[in-house]
Amino acid sequence: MMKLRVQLQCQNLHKYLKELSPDILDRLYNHPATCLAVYRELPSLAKNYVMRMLFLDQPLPQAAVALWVKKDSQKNHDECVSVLTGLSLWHSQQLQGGLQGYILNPVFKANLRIALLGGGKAWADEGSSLGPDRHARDIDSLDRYAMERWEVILHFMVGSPNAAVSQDLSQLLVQAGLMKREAGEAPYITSAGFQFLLLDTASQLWYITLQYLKTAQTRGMDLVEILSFLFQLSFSTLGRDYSVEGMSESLLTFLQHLREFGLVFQRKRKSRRYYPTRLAISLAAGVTTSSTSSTSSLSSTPGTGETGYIVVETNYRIYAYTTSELQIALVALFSEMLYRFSNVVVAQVTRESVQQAIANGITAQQIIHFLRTRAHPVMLKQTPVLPPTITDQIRLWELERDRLQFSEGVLYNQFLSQADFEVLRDRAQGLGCLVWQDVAQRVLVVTPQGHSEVKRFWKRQKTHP
Amino acid sequence: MTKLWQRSCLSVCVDKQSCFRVILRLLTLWPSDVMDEETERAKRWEGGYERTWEVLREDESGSLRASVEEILFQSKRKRVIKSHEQVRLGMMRHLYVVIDCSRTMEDQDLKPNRLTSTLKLMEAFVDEYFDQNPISQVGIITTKNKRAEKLTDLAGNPKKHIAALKKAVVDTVCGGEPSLYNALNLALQSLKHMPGHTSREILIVLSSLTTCDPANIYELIKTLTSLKVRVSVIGLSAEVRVCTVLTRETGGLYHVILDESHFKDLLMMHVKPPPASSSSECSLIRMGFPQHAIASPTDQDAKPSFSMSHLDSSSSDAGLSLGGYFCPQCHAKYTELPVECKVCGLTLVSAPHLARSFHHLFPLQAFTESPVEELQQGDRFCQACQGELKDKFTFTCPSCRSVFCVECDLFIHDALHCCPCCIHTHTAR
Amino acid sequence: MVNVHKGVLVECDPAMKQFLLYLDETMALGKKFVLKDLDDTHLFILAEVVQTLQDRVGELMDQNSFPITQK
Amino acid sequence: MASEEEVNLLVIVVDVNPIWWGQQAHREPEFTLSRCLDAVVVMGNSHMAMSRTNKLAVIASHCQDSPFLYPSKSWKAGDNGGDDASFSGDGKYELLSVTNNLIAEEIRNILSKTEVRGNSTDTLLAGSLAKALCYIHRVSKELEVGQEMKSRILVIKAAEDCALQYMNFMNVIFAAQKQNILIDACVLASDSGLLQQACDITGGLYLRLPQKVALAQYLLWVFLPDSEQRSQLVLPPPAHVDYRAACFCHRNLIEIGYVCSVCLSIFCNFSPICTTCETAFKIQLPQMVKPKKKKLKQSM
Repeated sequence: MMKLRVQLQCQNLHKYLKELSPDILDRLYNHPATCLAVYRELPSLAKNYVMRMLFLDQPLPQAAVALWVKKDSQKNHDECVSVLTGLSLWHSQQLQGGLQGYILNPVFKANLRIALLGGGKAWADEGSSLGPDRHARDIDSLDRYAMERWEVILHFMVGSPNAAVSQDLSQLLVQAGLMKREAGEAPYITSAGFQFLLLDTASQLWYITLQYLKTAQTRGMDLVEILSFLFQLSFSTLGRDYSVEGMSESLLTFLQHLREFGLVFQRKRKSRRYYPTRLAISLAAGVTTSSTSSTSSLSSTPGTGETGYIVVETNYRIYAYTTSELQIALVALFSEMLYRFSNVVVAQVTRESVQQAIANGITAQQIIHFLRTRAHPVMLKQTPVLPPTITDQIRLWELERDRLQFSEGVLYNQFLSQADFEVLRDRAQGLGCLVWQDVAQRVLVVTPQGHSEVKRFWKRQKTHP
Repeated sequence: MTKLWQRSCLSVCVDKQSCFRVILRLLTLWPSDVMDEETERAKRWEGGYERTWEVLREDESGSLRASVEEILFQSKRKRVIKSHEQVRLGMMRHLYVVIDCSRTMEDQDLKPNRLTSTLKLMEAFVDEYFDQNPISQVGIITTKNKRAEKLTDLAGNPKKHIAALKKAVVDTVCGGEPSLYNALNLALQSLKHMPGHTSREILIVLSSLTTCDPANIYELIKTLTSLKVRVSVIGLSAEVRVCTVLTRETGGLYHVILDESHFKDLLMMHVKPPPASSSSECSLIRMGFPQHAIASPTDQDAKPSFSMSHLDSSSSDAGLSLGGYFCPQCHAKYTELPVECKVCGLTLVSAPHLARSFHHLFPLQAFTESPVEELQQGDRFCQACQGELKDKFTFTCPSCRSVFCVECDLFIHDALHCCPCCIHTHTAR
Repeated sequence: MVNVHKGVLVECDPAMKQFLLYLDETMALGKKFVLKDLDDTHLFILAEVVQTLQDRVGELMDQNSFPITQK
Repeated sequence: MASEEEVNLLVIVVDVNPIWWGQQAHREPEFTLSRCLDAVVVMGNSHMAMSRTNKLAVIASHCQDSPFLYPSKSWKAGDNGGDDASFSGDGKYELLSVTNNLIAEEIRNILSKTEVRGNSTDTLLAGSLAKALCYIHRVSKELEVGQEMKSRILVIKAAEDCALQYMNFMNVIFAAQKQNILIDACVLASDSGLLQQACDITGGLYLRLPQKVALAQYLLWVFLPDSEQRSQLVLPPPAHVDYRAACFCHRNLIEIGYVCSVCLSIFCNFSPICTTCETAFKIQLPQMVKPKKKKLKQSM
């Protein structure tokens, strides 16, 4: 009965990396691609710090570093220092005069230098070693392929009959909490899954990737190896082919998974070459947007070649210029369909339809975000992109359901003395189970979980005053 | 009191017997007297929209695309090519802007209303004016309740004007009728003392269809003409006879706005310096080019000092500062240029200020248009932006024969004012 | 002597509280369900009525809303 | 598919004047044109590495021409380069290695093909800047809806100013100022009055290198941060800018001069006829023997 709202949380890369142990980080920094990816995610000021120190071999006094910024930007400086230290990109080191200094992590420094200026060994075998590809793919067909693959996954989630995915993938979706499987039945979508559908592609991709990484070790994969490969992929050139030469067995399995996600194109399972798609290349971009994904991100599907298709009018009508069944299904999650034409559907946002969506666990914010990120270019020209009446109304409809907030509890009243009340209240507070209190009336409410403990305490209190 | 032409006609019409006669006069006078056939067509606002569909042509496949692209291209191209070739310009301008603040300015046909819209556009105008005419001056006059008042005196510093305009947006209450006579007279009082080598101009933004004047305005127009004051009018409502005469006699321009963007275009038209009248005097003006002295904060001997321009201003900031521009003649200090030295009267400017107006004096010649097919397939790149030439036409600089795309052609003439390829020869000016 | 009740704490705006009190007084749910009126924004009620109560509030909101769109 | 991140375009203009660099090779053999270009490449790479939306263009400022080193006409970003030779096969980020090879190739072309006429040691920077502005203008027109772009130009200047270019240079500066484009200048040799003004007017940074060999480090240290980060960092103080005018007759810098009211030419002496526009001036006090000493009637 108590509605528990599952809010889909999208972590950004830094939060994820910070949770890794320092020696995994050090191993990660062994690959230039990872260094570049990590570097790109730094706050802009920190990027400059790294650049300033990249070609220095001596540590810099900390006091000198602190003088790099103006006084009024001290806060940004502190943030940079904590980020750089947190990711162990630099270390403190004692200088000769006894001063504390900073020096960049030598592994990171060396590999970032390689990424910038060359040297070291090549990231991946390029396809040219295999000779020209007779079935070479151009960018357009790669884009189409990537979108098709990705839509199959989304279709699978909404239960389209002809969408099938591999066992691994459906398991991943269940583990990610986006789908649920009851014994013997096909998995079905959860409330988190609905929220997932409304995210933009980049965020969806990043979310899935993070979930994948979490389960990677249980699959017996080396986290460092696949992370490095992922970053390497995201820095590769669209439309080029790369060779699978020299890839380990687990990496090849990973490649097959990526193939299913639509991140790489491989003509046949055993094909010796693969093409990264725009999804893979925009993965790193997705990292940035996902940090702000729920609110401000404007980007629909960065780099997927997809433009927005939704027009929202102030009369609550939605015009979706799309032929994709999936997109129509997504719009239908929170609106009533009115008309369907060959290239456009007309839908209406109503109180009932929005409340239905909210009952499914989708938040008003997510609906608005969905409309905003898929807004038609014509809509993008106006500010604000969506008519404020619509966004406000959708929020109001959500608030309507929140007029009452219930919390189970146990009420204690009719205390004989103020002292008795206070003793019990303090005890409940100490146990962290106090929900509500009124000192004047000597009433308090505790949670059901805390009730037995409080009751025991009170009995003891009465017998041994 | 001079009533407007239209108004007076109407009042005559009340007299039933003469009504017919007046209408006859209207019919005979209006088209021939006020405007010729051509301008009338342009003035009818529907004119621009007449039979617009005739421009559209379907191609063989029945698509409108080619036709629409052509129109888009033409609209890109639509540029004022009437750059006056080596006409002497009035580079030192003295301009009074008269803003109508009568009751009619409360009309809401411009958003949020005429007054606010006008004042906002005027801020942009002042900015642009000083950008293009760095050593010129502007003053602002408002007129309402049959009176005219100076909002700001003639001065060369945009900040003061813009501050006054910003304040006016909040403070001004529109009311009564404007007075053309009083406003012109007030402007004339200061303009007539301006030296002969400068231009004397008045720009009126008139919203009301009536004016309330204390004396015969036609006498004043004669005086204005004799003093070579050029009066231009931008009407917010409709064409008014007295303004037609006023602008015709003084050699100014008269336009009535269609909408806000047209209003802006019309205002910006007055940013460019007008051609100087042939009879205007020329002279060499003595000017100072002060150096900017920066006193480093570490310098112990540096003492803050007052800027002369702050002495009379009642503004709250004390005007104490370390560095500044020092008049080369009397060493008075100023924080901003251009300024007229309060002590010795020398005009102080910086060299870039003068350079800003050079492009008016040496306008870049128009590029010649030619079809893209004349170029070899492999050479279709714009020399300036390296972009591929995709449009139907290319533009060639007549002196260096370099080829440019439409966008660059526009950019070069509107902003850059010099050919990016001609500069590569040492003979460039 | 200290009294102990099991139930549900409701937090709501004052207007909604008045509505709940009204439902309580008129026995709209077939019985009294408010155990204690705590303050302007809090009530303590019987646990079993929560679902019905939510439906009643939903009905009220339905009555108060009118279709803003025409089809 | 508008991106919320704004595009950051950096145009680097490198002075490759062969005469100056030829002399430089004799003066300081440890700092040659190739060293300078290396530094430019490091700077460009660092800029592009910072963010996916960062863009780069490099223009060589030569004696008679300002060719683009990157992007070249034939190569479009995102396009499959096609020539596999451009891959260096080491651990460098692919995009960067493509860029760098392209720059190297173009500069080789330019230096081998261009013949030097005359022996002017001054470089025609105004032309390079004008091209840079046109390029920026084009890129800004090609942006998608909702995308914004910040752009700046970094000039790495070796040879002397060309006084003849004053007017064009000024036009370019004002165009840049109007488009909110910063002009930064890193000067290798003697101070450049024109660039000082350019930086001051557009709000860019001007720096004359104390040590040429450390060019790369200076570039990364001072010029890499964009305007937003610059507001937070402590950077070299603004240079002292000489705003005195040069008279048209002798090219002397003057503090008090005479300006023609018609064409705004500046003269250091009073003359009865303007040499630029051939206007005869009305002399207020013709009986004066030395009109120069007498103050002209001032406009009040």
